[in-house]
Amino acid sequence: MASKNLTLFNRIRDSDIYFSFIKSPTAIVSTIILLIIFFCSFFVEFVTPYNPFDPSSLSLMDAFTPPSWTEDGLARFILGTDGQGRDMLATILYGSRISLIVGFSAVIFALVLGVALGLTAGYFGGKYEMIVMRLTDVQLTVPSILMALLVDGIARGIISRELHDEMAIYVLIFAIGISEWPQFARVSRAATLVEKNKDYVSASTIIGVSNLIIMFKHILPNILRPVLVIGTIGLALAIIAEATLSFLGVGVPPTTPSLGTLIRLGNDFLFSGEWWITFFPAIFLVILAFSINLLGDWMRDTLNPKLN
Amino acid sequence: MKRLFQSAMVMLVVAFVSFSLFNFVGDPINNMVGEETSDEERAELRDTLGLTDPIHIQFSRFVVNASKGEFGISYQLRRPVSELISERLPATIELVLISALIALVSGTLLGVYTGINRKGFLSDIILAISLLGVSLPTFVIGILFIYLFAVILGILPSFGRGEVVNIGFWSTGFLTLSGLKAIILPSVTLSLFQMTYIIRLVRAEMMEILQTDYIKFARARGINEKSIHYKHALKNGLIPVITIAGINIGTLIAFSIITETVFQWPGMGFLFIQAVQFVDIPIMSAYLVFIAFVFVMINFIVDILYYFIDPRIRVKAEAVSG
Amino acid sequence: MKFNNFIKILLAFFIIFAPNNGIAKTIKWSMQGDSLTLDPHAQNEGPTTQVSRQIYEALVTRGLDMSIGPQLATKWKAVDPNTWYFFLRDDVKFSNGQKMTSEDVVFSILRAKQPTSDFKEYISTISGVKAIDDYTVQIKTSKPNPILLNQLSNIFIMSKQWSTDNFVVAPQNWDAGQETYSATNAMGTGPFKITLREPNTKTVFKKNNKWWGNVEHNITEIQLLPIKNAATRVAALLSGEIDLVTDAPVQDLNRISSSGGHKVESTPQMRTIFLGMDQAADQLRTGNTGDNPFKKKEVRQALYQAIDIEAIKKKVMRGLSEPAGIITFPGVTGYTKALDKRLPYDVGAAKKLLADAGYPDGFEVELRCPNDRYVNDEAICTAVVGMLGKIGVKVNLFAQTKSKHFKELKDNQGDFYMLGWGVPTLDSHYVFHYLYETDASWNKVNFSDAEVDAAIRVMEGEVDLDKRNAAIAKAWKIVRDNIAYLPLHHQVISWASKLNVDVPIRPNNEPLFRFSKVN
Amino acid sequence: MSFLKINNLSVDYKMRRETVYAAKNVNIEVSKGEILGLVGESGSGKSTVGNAIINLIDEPGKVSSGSIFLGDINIHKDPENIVKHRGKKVGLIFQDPQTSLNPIFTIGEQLIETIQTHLSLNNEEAKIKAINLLKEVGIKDAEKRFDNYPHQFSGGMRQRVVISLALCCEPELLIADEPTTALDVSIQSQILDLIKRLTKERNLAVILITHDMGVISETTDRVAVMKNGDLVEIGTTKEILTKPKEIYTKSLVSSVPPTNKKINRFKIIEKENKSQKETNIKILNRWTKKEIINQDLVQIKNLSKTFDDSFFTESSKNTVMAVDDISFNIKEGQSFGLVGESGSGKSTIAKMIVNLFRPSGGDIYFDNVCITKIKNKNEMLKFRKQIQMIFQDPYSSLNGRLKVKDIIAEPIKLHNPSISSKDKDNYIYDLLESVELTQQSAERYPHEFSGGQRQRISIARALATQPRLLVCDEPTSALDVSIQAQILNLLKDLQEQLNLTILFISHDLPVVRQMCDRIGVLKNGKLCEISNTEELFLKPKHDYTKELLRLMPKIESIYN
Repeated sequence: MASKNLTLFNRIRDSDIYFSFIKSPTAIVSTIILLIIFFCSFFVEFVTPYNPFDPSSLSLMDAFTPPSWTEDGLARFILGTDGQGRDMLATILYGSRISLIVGFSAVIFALVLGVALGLTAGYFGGKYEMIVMRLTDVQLTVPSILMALLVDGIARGIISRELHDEMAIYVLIFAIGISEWPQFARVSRAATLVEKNKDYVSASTIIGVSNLIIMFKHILPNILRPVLVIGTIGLALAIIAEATLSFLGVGVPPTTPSLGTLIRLGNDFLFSGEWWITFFPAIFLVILAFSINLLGDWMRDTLNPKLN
Repeated sequence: MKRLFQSAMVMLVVAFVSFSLFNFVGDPINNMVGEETSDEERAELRDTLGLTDPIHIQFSRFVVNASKGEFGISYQLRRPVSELISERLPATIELVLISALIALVSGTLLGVYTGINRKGFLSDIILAISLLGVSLPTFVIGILFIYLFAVILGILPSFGRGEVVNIGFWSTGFLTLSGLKAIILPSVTLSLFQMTYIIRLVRAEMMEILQTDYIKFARARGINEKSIHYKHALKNGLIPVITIAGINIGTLIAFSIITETVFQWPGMGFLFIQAVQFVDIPIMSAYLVFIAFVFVMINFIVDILYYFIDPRIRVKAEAVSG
Repeated sequence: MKFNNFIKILLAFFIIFAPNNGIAKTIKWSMQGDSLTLDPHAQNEGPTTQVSRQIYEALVTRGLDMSIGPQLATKWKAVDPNTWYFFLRDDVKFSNGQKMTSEDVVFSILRAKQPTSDFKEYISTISGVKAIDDYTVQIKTSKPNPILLNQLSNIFIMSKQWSTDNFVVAPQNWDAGQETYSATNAMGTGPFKITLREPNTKTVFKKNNKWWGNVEHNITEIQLLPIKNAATRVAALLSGEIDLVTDAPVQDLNRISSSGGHKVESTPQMRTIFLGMDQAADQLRTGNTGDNPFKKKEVRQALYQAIDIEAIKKKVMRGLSEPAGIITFPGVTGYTKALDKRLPYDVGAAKKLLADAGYPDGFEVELRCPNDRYVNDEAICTAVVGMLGKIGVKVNLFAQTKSKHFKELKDNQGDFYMLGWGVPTLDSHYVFHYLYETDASWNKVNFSDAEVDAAIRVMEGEVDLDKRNAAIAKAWKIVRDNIAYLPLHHQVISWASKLNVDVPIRPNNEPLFRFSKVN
Repeated sequence: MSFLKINNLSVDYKMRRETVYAAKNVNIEVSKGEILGLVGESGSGKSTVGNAIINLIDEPGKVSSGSIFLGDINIHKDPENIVKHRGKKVGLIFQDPQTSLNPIFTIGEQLIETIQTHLSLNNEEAKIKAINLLKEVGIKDAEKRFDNYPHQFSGGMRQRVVISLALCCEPELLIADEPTTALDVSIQSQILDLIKRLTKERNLAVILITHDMGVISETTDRVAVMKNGDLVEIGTTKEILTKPKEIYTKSLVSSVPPTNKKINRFKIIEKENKSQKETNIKILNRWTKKEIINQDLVQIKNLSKTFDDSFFTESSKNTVMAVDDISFNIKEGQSFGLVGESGSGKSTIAKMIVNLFRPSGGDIYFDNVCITKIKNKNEMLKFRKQIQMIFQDPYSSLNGRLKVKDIIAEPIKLHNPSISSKDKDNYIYDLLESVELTQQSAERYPHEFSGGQRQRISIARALATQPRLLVCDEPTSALDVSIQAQILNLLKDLQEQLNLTILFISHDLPVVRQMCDRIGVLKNGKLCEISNTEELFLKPKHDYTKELLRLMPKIESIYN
């Protein structure tokens, strides 16, 4: 066990990726920032004493407290409070958790769907491939935001309103995921077409390995690199898409605000001097997306897959 | 021909989706009448609207109407959708065209620059900014611009189209100073996100082309670097830009929803977002069909452009036809 | 060479089309919504009336001080409780130059009574209209109507000729989405006429040079530019693109008035914001207890006393609200300071009341709110959610756009909801008739009290003012003691404008541009 | 007096851990009218030297020292100035004509641009010159084809265009970097003849970079041998090929399969190689060795395969006959060679035999069972076990994500699911040792191995199912000649000991001669002739066979 770990560790340490990683300050910094954000968001209960979504713990009289370093700031609200007296930092972290959950789930959904379709399409070819690829074409015809809006609109129409609020987050994940899967399908199909013609696949076929095993044991690991790059960039896109939808008011309900919702709500206070209510969620969102993009960019350069 | 057929198929699929929207998302009758309408009246209305006909007849009627641009009456605004759309079409088209122009021209220029000067300081700056651009949601940029240019500096308008001039059915903001000023912030906001994409794509394309054998061979022949970059590499690099431009315009139309919301631009996106919030199905389905139509047209134009620009496709097509 | 030519052509276009703004006195006016239709009888709704008011006129009207005064009628008299005579001005011309006569008045009032009119119930007591001569009109009511003048102040007079010519004898059928000439065009006797109409984008009013009245304003043009998003609206005001905002967000008032170029005016609005609780249903639609806690007065009172209205005033309304004890406001007959006093904010008492009522652990319910109708409506609701949470009532907030909110409320979908009520007639009857009378159209709490219903009958028929006032006072006491609604506050509205723009603020939020000046 | 003088040229690449010398203190001289062959295996630095002359080295490589004289000018004195000499004084040809030309300009545009870069000619004059050049390099209808795009030319024609581009400004030095490697034998000889002719006519100094000793032998006057960046030996071609001094050169020369005779084994001279002895084949005891019975194991009857060409063109449904009515038999224990140029259908046949493709017509019988008609999966598996294949590209034939152990374990477990883990490991070790790899290799990943070693792993995997027929599709064409010799030796040993039947597919006639008992010659999907190896080489019947044999570069030609 120990030796196995060691070899894995050695493998990582010897790899080009690791070398390139420690040579790239941007990659390191963005990774650290992301780790901090992920940690704080997912363990927010332990990071901050406040729960902004327990209405009984809030006091409206705390509302509009500016950040602690300003004149009227209070030490207990580091980044100040919003119009309902919620601690901004806690609100942002809870919001970021929702954004991240939506982002990750949407990307995973898109990834699983896209890779499964792209892999099988590339592998089997023929009519099936044509249909899948036409489908991606049609899907790409509808840009992501529009697709998400449509899905949301339809969901509003067919799900009852009470259910809709509960379902909103799933609808959102589905909406964003469904608009991103063609990317994964295209990339994994293209990669599969390359891999499929490599001799190791032929070798396995000749040995008698079944198609399913060839696809998932042999081809899948080999097409993961470009898929991961797309996935990373897709994560940033999904988070931004979620924020945008929430900003437009068709995202998650305001009772469980994501970063986009927070920016939308805070936007009303942009001119009134309570800049922190919109500024901090916005800057947080930008830092989050920027870090993911930096990492994705570095991955793209390092793994250097041909994305198109 | 094949292309045309495919386009028609795409349109039909989209038409079917929007038709389904109409029929299966909520009861269209309920959406049209008040609660005090009696059941008899409802049945009568259902009959006159042809909602009792078999589904394929309804669908073909929908297609016929859609091709005439008729999508019924908006549930929310109580006006014919075709009228609403045609009223707001020019605003969106003008915004999208200007944005596409900004995104394509500056994106390509910067992309080529960074692709050629890979290690330069300026390139690094451009790339960092472009990455930031991808990370900044459009609405944040919009708010920032309004705050900076309209409120603090007071040099550019923050909303609307300014003065418009009607030329036939088309209302344009291009012919007045206020119209031109009004389009600056929304179009720049809208184009930024796309521009950063184009920068990165063109850069990657340029870098890849500069690695190819034919560029190396051109170098070996002593062709000067300028010609290599701007003639040999650029022309090859521009081929994918056409595709990008096509997708770009479509995406811009979609993203104009956000920009139009932030800048209160009286276009279709603004109409659409309100329709979504209100579940105003006629507008939603009309918008969907419209977008699909635009995309199909763009794809078609892109194909034609390819034919003219890429000799490999042109010669093949000629060989087949001749 | 080619490019130069292009520039030349472009410049030529500029010279031809560039608007000549030099001399004109223009007010650019913005608010959240736009007029829904220009047909003056198709929709009885705020912005729609605000727009129509500049173009159309009524027999009588409210002045700047909100008192009823003559407009198209110079004087009137009631010969018996059900018969009124109105004597018209003889110098009134429509903006197309045509003279206005009693025939137009009769036509317009009858038009407003047609099935497609949104005013048909509003003036349901009018049973007959007759032209006595060219400038005298007789109006008959089915029963004595003390507030007829109030009602008539909102019935705009159209030209019969114009309506006939343009096939708009009947009001536009709004609900069916009918397209009529009158919906996109307007032709009235008012001080302004509409020269451009782009719904939801831009409406241009020009001075009507044929107006009969004494011109007190100096405005040549008004542009209505609706901006849905509040922040954008404020930004547009601050950047100088807009001269007047008639629904300035309270949180931005400081910023606006400190800009150096703008001023803010506030006045109590004729509107009270309150929460309604369905007291009749056996089971809450969104509850978790299987019954309806709102049936118990203790529960309603507990909720009342759990709301810290001063905190809402200070933080949410920035001081711009008047906490309310009843759903009516100063200036309305029947209002008294004593009635308007609230029960004290007392969380302890509220918890006890709740426990006494049998809900020591509280209950769950959904609160429906509009998010674009009242000043900070959604924020008030959010605050209420937090406050009720402190006494154990778990409230789930559902905020949506006003049109859906009201429609669903009308469809009896709300357990617990926010509503605001104005009194355009400045008489308590209006409130009781709509909110408290058994099965009244907006009585969505299903309050029902025989004594109140009886008092309402008195209000409608009693011409003896003392008796009538006594009935009003009694009714108010009953509903207040019953805690039929949870009153929150009287809304204060604020208008913000450039320093050089003078548009007098009015409690009903309706600007009267004929009294406005641009310096 | 030599025209080109390379003095002490060093090129180094700064890598992440160390600096790699791609060339170290290389001294080469070339005179006008002379063709110098620069030979070496992959990674020897031969291309680096070629590129370094005009400073066309990719990042992060750098010329770190040395001088290069063209006549009297030290062109490396001022690196900026080298650009002026590119094309003007020095012409360069690359390996792959498919990618050397800019696809979106006509060849005329590319020619004129190059001409006008260096010579002050107007469009008309440049065009005349360009057309003359095209004629000179043997392009028919030069006036017409002047306006064609590169993709409208065949591979050989394209390489002619490339040569015309390299020569259009009359350079005095021509560097040809593997100019014929991507081309078929018949076209290769034409291009080489063209280069030889132009050398004479234009009195060029030529550096011909190649790995092919046959080409060296037939084309060059002098040879420089490189290894790992060092110049090992330089001398006249005859000297080097017949009396090499250095041990490396000796091993290189002896590894080249002779074209004129069949030898039993290749002599491996390289000193590092310790196991000269016959391979110890441990897996023998697991092998149920078949009696050698003089019987056909494989029978191919009227085999055909067509491909839909709609893949390439949109509308028209062209079909391409990749394999056209081919029949042959292979006897058990025999090794059968299929030779042909690219596009002759040889790989397609191989893929049909291993059941990767379904034939469009005809049947394949294995052990008297028609395997093309089997539908049942389990039935098929039985034959899968008996027919295995070795591929051309050692880099793509192993899944880089799996350890060697797992790669070899896959067929073992599939065909013997009940095997114990220990037995399986032992079997894997035995297989590895049989292909001369250590047991430790099992724990490593493919990227840690060289091309030759990977090919060994490939063989071990193929042997794991104990097949009777081994299909080898160009198993050594991607390998350096010395490695090729080792792999070929290994295959021979295995075949002998395990009594394997081998179908050996290659474009390389000398290799086929060494490996096979019988040979079939393919052209455009048709079988030209089949005969026993020696008969084919000594008394070819078919014209095409004769042509191939005539054009095949022969290392022995230097003796004549």
